[in-house]
Amino acid sequence: MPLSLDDLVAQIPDGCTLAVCPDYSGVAMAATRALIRRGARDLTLVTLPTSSLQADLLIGAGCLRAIETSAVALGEAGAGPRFAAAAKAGSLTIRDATCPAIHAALQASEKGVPFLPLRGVIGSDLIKQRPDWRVIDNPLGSGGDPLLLVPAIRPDIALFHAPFADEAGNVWVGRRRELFTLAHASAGSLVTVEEIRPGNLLDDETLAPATITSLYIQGIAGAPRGAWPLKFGERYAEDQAHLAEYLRLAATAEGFQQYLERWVLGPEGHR
Amino acid sequence: MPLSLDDLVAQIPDGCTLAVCPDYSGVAMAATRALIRRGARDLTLVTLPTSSLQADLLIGAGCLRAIETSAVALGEAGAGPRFAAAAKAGSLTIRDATCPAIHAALQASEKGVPFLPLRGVIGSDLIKQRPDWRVIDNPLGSGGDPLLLVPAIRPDIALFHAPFADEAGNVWVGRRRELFTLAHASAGSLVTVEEIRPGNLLDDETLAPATITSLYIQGIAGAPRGAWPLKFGERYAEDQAHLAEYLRLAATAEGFQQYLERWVLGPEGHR
Amino acid sequence: MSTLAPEIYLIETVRRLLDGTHHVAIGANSPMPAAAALLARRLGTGAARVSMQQFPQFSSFTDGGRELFDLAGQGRLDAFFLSGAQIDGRGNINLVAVGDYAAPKARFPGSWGSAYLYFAVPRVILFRSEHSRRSLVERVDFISAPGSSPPGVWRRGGPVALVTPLCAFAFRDGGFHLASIHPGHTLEEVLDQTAFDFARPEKVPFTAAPDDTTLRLLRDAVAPELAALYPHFHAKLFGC
Amino acid sequence: MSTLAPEIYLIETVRRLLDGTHHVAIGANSPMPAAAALLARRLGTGAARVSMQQFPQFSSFTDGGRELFDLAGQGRLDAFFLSGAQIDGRGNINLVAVGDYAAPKARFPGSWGSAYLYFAVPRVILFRSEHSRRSLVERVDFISAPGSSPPGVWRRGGPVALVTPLCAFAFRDGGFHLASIHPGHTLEEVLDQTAFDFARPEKVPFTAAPDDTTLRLLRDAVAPELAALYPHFHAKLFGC
Repeated sequence: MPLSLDDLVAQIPDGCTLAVCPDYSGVAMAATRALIRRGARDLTLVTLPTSSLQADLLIGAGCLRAIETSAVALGEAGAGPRFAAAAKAGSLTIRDATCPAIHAALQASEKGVPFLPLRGVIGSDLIKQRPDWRVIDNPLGSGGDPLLLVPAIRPDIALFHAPFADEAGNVWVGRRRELFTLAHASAGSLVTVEEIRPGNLLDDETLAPATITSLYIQGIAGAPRGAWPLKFGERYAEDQAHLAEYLRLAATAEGFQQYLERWVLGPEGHR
Repeated sequence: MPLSLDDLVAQIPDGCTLAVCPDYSGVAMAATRALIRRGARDLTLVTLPTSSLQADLLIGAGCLRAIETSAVALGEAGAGPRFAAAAKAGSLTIRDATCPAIHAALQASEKGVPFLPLRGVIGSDLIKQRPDWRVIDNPLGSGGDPLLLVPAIRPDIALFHAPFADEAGNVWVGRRRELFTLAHASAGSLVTVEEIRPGNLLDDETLAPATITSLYIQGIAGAPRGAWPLKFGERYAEDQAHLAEYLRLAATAEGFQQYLERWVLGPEGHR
Repeated sequence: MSTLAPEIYLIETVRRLLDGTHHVAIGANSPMPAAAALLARRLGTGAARVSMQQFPQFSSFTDGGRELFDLAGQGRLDAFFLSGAQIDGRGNINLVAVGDYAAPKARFPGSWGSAYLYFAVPRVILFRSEHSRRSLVERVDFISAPGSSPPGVWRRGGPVALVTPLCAFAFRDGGFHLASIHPGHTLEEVLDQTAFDFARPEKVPFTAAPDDTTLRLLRDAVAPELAALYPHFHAKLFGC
Repeated sequence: MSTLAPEIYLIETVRRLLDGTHHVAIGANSPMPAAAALLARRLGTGAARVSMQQFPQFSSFTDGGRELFDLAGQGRLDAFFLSGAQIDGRGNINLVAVGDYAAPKARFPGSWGSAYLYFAVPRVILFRSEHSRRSLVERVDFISAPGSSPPGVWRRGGPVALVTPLCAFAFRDGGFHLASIHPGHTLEEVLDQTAFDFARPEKVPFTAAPDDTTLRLLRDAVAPELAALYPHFHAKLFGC
């Protein structure tokens, strides 16, 4: 049942909408490097609701046509360097959002409804940049109550990293409940895990409640330390030296190419 | 920290909106008997999304002014007898709904939005009976796409039964995720539990994901076998003989009074 | 063939209605649909995944009571079963009340998830254990869920069939068509006991019995599964 | 009093702004707000519950990334901290870009949850670690979240104050009012480094230092907690 990383990312076709998650949820970095190696193109990346190195790498490597995000940030350093460079060059379609709007858009997809309403946001310039968002007068109000409607986002694929899966294809995600929404909202989910355990997680009433069932899972690959160089829950911390090196190199297009060749395309990329 | 049952239900004031759950979630039956003993009146009961004995008892005992529900059923026997009698007598305001509409109404409250849209339902006579529901033309469609909007329900109190709580006031509910929504959507939650455990459930990364945190919990009472005579997950089955006895007696108003006096108001009610 | 229990014909009828489905969900107190789905799964003809929330070994839901409705909304549920205190000739079902809604002659539990699932699930199979003019009516007193919808209304599915102890109807073009009569029953009986109009072929076939392979699988593989879920139904059907 | 580190004044200022709050949430990389909230909690003046998602011992969220936003929508969050690459005199914040949005001179990470939390949380405290004409501007280039809203727009709260290394502003009637200047700084400095107009009293007070009890609590009780969360900040403030 478990796939190789290459077979896993082969299920992410060029041009598809790919949904990912922030560092705290578990980022499938090893799979992201495999995706760059396979030369993915024209992806639309949706971050629930933000991203860091993963989005920046995919942008720098030219895999993305568009991104919908509430932030692409690397640590305290501010915006991801390739994200900022692409924004300035106008070479990437950026759909700026706000965190709860992306949660709402994926929950709308999870519930099979065309949109979810969201309070706040009225008067933000975000609305001017989002022709797909709609402000209506609250139909259940008594008039003069502007309300934002956020359309559903249905990603083709969700990609994330989790602590473990079982032989039946169920995936335990612990407190990272946003991954349930991500998996439900997406047509299929591809998951890398630290380990694959024997048996069936649903037979354990302590583990079952935090388990995304195989109904939503399209493929699983084992990837020990698969979130490196990012942190993974309480299991491992981020590799601060490596991220500092990334920030140093990715400040320029040439430096980013150097990083890519050494840490993604070269043998070290398979780490 | 744990309260007595009487002190727990003292926090359910006459006239309030009380939200409860189906048998599979864990019904606080011991607390419900205490609530009837304290003579609660004019409650509006919201069931997420259905109920059985709990609603029927509260109706028969005259505690309710109104009920919003998708079904009040007792086993294979059909409608709860006091529910059916009240419907025929017109002595209870019944807001008939459909299961996902009540889920949506409580999720709207959980998210702090005035409504959630719901697919389906168009052409159901439910809509004629629900002036609070609204059908609009999907504002994100291209016209001619009727869509139901279900307004948020914000209960004053949620009441349910759970396997265990900790000394810090956190409550473990396992797979019963609808109880998260119920607790989030309600102003406060009152919970009975089979046992209270030492320590803090949030310190255990295996138990924490299925734990409703104390932020939402207004009061906890210990009530071993607190769902009796209903089933409680895999912990105990329903008391079929008792439920058959209830159905037999509750077929008439006089029989129901007998049941009430013996099994709720009398010493057996404290069981 | 005369030795087959009537339930076997119901099971086989429903089993065939599940051809090509992947995920089938079944509500509480539904032994016959459960048997049909488990049989289809064993045969490999459909229902590769069977969800029955009340049985832990068949409950794959970990996101609470809303997950069934959410996944139906996502298009992840292929078939579901519904019934009605009243079912009418347009496929409308009534789970609420007989008579005036405000002062009903009879009151039933309520509409459950029908008003949503009837739209969201591609293949809804209606099953009614009582075939009478009281249950199969010309027009329901209350529409819990309508059998069909005007163009433009979002609707992924709806009723495909109505199965009763007497016969099986197919549902198409907004109405019922008599598809087969179970052995031991007659067209006259069906006409007599059905208050709604329905179409029928010149010669109505009898409901097909399962073939030997299917029957063997039902007895050898499905019966033991069923015994754990519905002991009474199993005992009645297969002996103790 | 001259021996107090400048950060102590910031902590005390923010601690007072949290008076009477119950639940305070603090984002990543926010040592000063964390110190202020933990101090308020110890003193019993506010912030009885402090949520910091990135620290397990302060993370009471078990419903995923949306729980913070959902509970804010429920009215269960009393105070939050926001900042902006640019903040203008109307309390508008910009976390997106400087210059033209389509071809910006500088691009920042994005608006995060600001466009929602600025409306949903009753008390939002703005904190900007750089007090300059570049950061405190007359008009932001992009409004991630507006400082105030027209009547009728749903809004439970908004900015109550802006705290910088130089001073503290209160926000009311849609604009900033200089509330106090931190010891060691002057009104001239504030006027010189602030590009937006603000109101001020005839005599601007210095920011109050914490009293002895508060200071003792900060050093004895809060400092050890802080050491576990923000070792660098702790070391800078209290020595190793």
